[in-house]
Amino acid sequence: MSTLETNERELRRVIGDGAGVPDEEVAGLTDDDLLRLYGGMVLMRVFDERAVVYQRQGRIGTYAIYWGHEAIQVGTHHALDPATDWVFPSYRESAIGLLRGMDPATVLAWWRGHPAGWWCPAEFRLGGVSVPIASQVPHAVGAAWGMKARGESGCAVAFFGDGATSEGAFHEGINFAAVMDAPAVLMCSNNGWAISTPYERQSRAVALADKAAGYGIPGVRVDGGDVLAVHAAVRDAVARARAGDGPTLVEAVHYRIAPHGTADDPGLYRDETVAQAARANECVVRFEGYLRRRGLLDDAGVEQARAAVVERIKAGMKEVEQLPPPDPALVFDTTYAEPPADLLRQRDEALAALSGAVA
Amino acid sequence: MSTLETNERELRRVIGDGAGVPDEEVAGLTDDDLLRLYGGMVLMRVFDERAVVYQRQGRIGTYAIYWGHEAIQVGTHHALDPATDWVFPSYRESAIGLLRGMDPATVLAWWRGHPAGWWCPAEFRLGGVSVPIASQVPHAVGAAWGMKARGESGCAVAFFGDGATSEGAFHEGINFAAVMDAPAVLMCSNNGWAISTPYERQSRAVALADKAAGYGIPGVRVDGGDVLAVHAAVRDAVARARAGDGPTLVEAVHYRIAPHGTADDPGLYRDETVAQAARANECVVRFEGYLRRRGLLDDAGVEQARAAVVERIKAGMKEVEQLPPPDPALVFDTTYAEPPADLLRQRDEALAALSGAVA
Amino acid sequence: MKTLVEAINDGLHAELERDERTLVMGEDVGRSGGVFRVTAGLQERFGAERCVDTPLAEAGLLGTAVGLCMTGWRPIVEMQYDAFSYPSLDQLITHVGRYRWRSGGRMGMPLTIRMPYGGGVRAPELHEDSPEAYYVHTPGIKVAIPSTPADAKGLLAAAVRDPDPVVILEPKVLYRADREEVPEGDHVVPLGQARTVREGDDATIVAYGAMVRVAEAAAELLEHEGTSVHVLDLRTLRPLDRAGMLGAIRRTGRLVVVQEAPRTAGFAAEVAAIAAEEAMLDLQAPIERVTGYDVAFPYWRLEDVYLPSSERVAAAVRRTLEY
Amino acid sequence: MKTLVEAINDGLHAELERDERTLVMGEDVGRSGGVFRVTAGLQERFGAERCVDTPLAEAGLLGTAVGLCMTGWRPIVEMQYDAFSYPSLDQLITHVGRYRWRSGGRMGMPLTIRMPYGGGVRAPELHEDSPEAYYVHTPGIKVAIPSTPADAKGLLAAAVRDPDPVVILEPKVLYRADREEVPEGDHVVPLGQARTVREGDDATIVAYGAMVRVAEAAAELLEHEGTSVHVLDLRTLRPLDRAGMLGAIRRTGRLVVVQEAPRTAGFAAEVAAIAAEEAMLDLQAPIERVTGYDVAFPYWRLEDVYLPSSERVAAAVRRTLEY
Ligand SMILES: Cc1ncc(C[n+]2csc(CCOP(=O)(O)OP(=O)(O)O)c2C)c(N)n1
Ligand SMILES: Cc1ncc(C[n+]2csc(CCOP(=O)(O)OP(=O)(O)O)c2C)c(N)n1
Ligand SMILES: [Mg+2]
Ligand SMILES: [Mg+2]
Repeated sequence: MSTLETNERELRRVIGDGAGVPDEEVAGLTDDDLLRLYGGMVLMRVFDERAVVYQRQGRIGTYAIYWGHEAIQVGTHHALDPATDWVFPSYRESAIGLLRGMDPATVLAWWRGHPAGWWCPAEFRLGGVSVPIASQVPHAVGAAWGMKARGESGCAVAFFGDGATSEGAFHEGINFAAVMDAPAVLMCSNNGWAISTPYERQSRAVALADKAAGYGIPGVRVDGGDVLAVHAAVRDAVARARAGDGPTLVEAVHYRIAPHGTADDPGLYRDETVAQAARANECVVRFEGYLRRRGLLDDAGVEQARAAVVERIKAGMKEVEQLPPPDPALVFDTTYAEPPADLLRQRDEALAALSGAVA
Repeated sequence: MSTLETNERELRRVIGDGAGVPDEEVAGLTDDDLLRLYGGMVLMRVFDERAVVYQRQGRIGTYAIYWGHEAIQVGTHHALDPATDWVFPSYRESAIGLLRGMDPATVLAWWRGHPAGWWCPAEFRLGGVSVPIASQVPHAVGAAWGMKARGESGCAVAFFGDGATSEGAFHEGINFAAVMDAPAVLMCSNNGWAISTPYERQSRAVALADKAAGYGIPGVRVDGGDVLAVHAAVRDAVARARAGDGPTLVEAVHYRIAPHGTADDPGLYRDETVAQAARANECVVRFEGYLRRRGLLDDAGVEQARAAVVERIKAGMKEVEQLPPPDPALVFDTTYAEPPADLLRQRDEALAALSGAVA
Repeated sequence: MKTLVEAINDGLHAELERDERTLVMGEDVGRSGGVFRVTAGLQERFGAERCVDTPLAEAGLLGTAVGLCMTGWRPIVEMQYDAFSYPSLDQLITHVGRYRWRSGGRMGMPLTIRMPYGGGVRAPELHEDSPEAYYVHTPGIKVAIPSTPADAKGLLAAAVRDPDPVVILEPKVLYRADREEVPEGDHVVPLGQARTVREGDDATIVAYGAMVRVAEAAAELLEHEGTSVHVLDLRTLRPLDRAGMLGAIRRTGRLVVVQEAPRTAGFAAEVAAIAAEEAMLDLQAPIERVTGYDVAFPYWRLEDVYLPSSERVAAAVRRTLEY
Repeated sequence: MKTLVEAINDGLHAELERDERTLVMGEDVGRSGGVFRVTAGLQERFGAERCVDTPLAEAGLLGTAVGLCMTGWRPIVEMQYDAFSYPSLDQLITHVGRYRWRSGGRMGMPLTIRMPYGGGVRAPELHEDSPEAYYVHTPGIKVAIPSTPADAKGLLAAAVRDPDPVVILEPKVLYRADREEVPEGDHVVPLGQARTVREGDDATIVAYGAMVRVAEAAAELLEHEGTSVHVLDLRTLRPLDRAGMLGAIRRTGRLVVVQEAPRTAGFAAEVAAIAAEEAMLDLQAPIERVTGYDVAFPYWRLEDVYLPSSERVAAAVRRTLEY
């Protein structure tokens, strides 16, 4: 049975533990590539750290922490060509646009509930932050199908979690991908939890990758805390997609070391010692160890990497705070290309009522 | 990979071809059991034949033909205990109630659009005819879960087609079954077509049974034209369910030898010679061959079996035609236990408007 | 002379011809040409890439259409029947109607969702629903409901060319009801323009879809009684021709609104509310709604009890006159 | 003294205590006690079989609840948020609302669906929707919307004990807004009885849910201007307290209806339509609707532009008075 096989199959892994488990290499990745990956990891990490601080300070609203999910996002990003490939994030990947050059202020504005947090998906080939679980999966599949149907070389990646695999939207989307032979990568971040719901209440499958056979597509499992393993797996999946061989389901297995979000208290539903243990071995630390062992990084390098980004993010937060209150007209002018007459009446009614003043 | 395995795995089969392929036996089935199974096959077959005639005669409306699907329904039925087990049919199994003692008039009334076609699921432990594809799958799972939670021994079977496996409702239902460890049997009638949509446009999976591993449950494939193979497979699945081992996905593989329904013209979308070939070997003929080879059936027996039921069904049709026009009040009195005041007003309004007369 | 089905089929050919970014997708729309033959001939003419038979999954259909829009396509999605569009409501409400807003007005969803709509066809349950209220209440969505072959072609053209998502509900009881002149070639009926079906001075009936025929029949009944009834076909519920509608209401001061869907919070309530907000002084009698009832659509032997009839509509008009 | 959340939690304990056929099911309702802690303590008290953490699938949740009803259970289903109930609309419309009808009135669906509802909480998108129109337009469904802790407990009891499916929309902005006396033990508020919030003679405001507080605030503003406003809380949209509502409208002859949901074909339209049908002669001014607008619910920095405010409601009342 495939379940057993999958179960016995080791998670794909590249980074060793500095002791018994040896470091391996990803063919074709230069030292510069490795440092670029590291730069991405630090950028994402620092943003997440700052965002949590800003939430505590009341400068943004509730926030979905992605501490420990950086390897999945950065490893995937570096396997894509931003000039041709689409990314469809869930709220967990709200800041992945930073890797494509999006201004931190945009992401912070989103979490601050400010229209400056709007972006056009076409600009960065980046779907909007998808809040309804799994609903972005069919979007990625449609985008992949659409590019293929026009003879373009691009592919599309959907990010979603273990909980998302229970939703019909995941199932319908991945099945469309298989049947349409769409150049899509279905990236499942299996962090073991859906808010308070543990994996066992979500699925009885030995591995989520076992679902792939049911759609007639390849399914692979990687260590989600190993940026190089994620990168290699996605690179292969992207190559298959571009070669016209269709979609791949990638299950990145790790553990949610943080609360679900800033409003969540894991103490209510799980034994936090497990998370504490996992934190000691979280993905940025692991990758730093790898780079240090290769002589590509030292304490100074770590400091520099952080310093290089922390100011940008602080500046972004200030930028957002200095924005004037948003124009109330935006409420009415963004839902349709041309607001229907009735909506224009509502607009006038509202703007009159407000006489300009909005908290 | 499981796909290959599944692919190589022969469909479970019991009935031979009277030539090279030998007949086998299902342990525990007596000659009486075999004849009871045959009686069920004939009952279902004759009803279907008559229903098609009645549709042509305009005595019922459009009708979903199940010619060739009798083995799946009868084989499954005989593996269940009507006193404890629930069945959730799709429109394709609209007449499966006959096997549980439902009056043919009830089923004919349903297709005639007459309220006499209403039944209470509790009466025969039989869900209503489910029209929205796959929507009955979670119902069966909930019923199975509900019985288990109360410590009852019953299980529940959901019938659905190959097309239904593309729907989110199938996925969410089967996953609930697995996670809740529900005593459910998911019976997929894979007849190769969803109206005009062939299997290849529905799924890329080598076998639909391959989906089971993705839910961490057993998946089995049987020859859907072999009533004994279906019976044996479902009997095993039911035993697992009763033993507390959870749900099973059964894929019954056959070919839709009839049009989708009386309004469908397969000539528009498929090569009918394939269907013609399959008809020569349809499930009732195959089972008759098996029984004849065992000396349990002869021409007279076939005639008797048909004669035993055909009059019942004809009587049912007459019964329905003799029903008085349905009471308009039924439109208002069946939606709520106690119609809200507004609905009672609508009722009075309507009955006044009609002054009793309805076409 | 074309039936409503032929007119839509003609319109689909025209739109696929006109804009290569369009594609038709749905269950059984390709090889077989659709269960009502609305898409017949498209796959032969434009290929399987532009008339796509999809898996059986409505949320998947609409969800992938969102991605197709992002990559430059203008999908025309068929839902096989009214009630089978419900699994796609989540994608409709959370994404199709919201993506332009979510992108600050920049990423439109130029897709069209069309489906056979409504009752009167003697079909099994869930083949005769009227879901327009779910659609028109949803921000970001436009809703068109043709009542004639020519309008069916013209509204389809407007919908397919519209930069925003449009749901077209096609009264299936009218699919082959009769033939009428349909303009050849390019024919666009702009969204948001009601159609005066007949002029009258004593009372106004506002209707849409199959109910327009019922309203006309009622008007004819009443004509024999010497009552002159004004009949307005809204044609689109959003954008709504509010001025045209209020004009028709003020003209007679008596309003009967007809809707096949269940009554509570249906579109007839919106029409009545607008009249009560803006034409109150012009109204000389209470507003009357003639609608389907707040029940599941009946088994078809009883559907005539449920469906608004010309008699029910005529009686409502008489009540407004005798008031 | 309890908050609305505590009152519902109390009510859930009482109902699970009272009837062993009840069970609570939903995402995160068990171990963690729910994202709003509404189900806190239930799993400890009644076990994991009667307070069930389910997989993340709303259609699966409601679909399995249908099967649970058939085997004698009375499920209380939590949808984690208003907008996350949309994937379950298909099961709601095609089965939950139709099964009693489909069984000739014999197989009821005695289930309760409860969810946090509405805006004003400064949350990310799709956490502040007001979907009541989708629910109340659906035949077979009842809809209750409490505006106070006591009503929240009482309506929950009525819903859980009702033989038919009831959707309870819990205004999340009021979850912890303030504490009030909530009757201990058995407390039932029958469905279909509106509540007079304050008596007045000059104009009537009809509201429900969080809008009741807005209506009260408006009434207080107007009181300082010497205007006496009657405020009615509908409490349930179906069954509707039509007589109570018409009485409140006739009492003053001036009607303002407040609804947070988008305007078009919302429940305020139904209220206005009923008034226009039955209280026309009593109305001394055009009806006013104060509602959310026909747009996606805004990012929260702008939500106050969208949400009906006491000022907007007061202005509408003034318009009806100055008419
Ligand atoms: C359709 C829908 N239902 C419920 C929710 C509420 N919710 C937000 S996050 C979450 C858990 C998601 O878990 P998972 O898919 O594993 O992703 P993770 O948060 O672990 O990254 C839930 C239930 C939602 N956003 N959408
Ligand atoms: C949700 C939904 N979508 C579409 C339909 C229309 N429809 C009726 S039967 C059918 C094909 C079903 O195929 P399959 O599941 O293979 O079952 P079969 O008819 O072959 O037994 C379709 C698309 C429906 N009934 N429900
Ligand atoms: Mg997770
Ligand atoms: Mg099939």
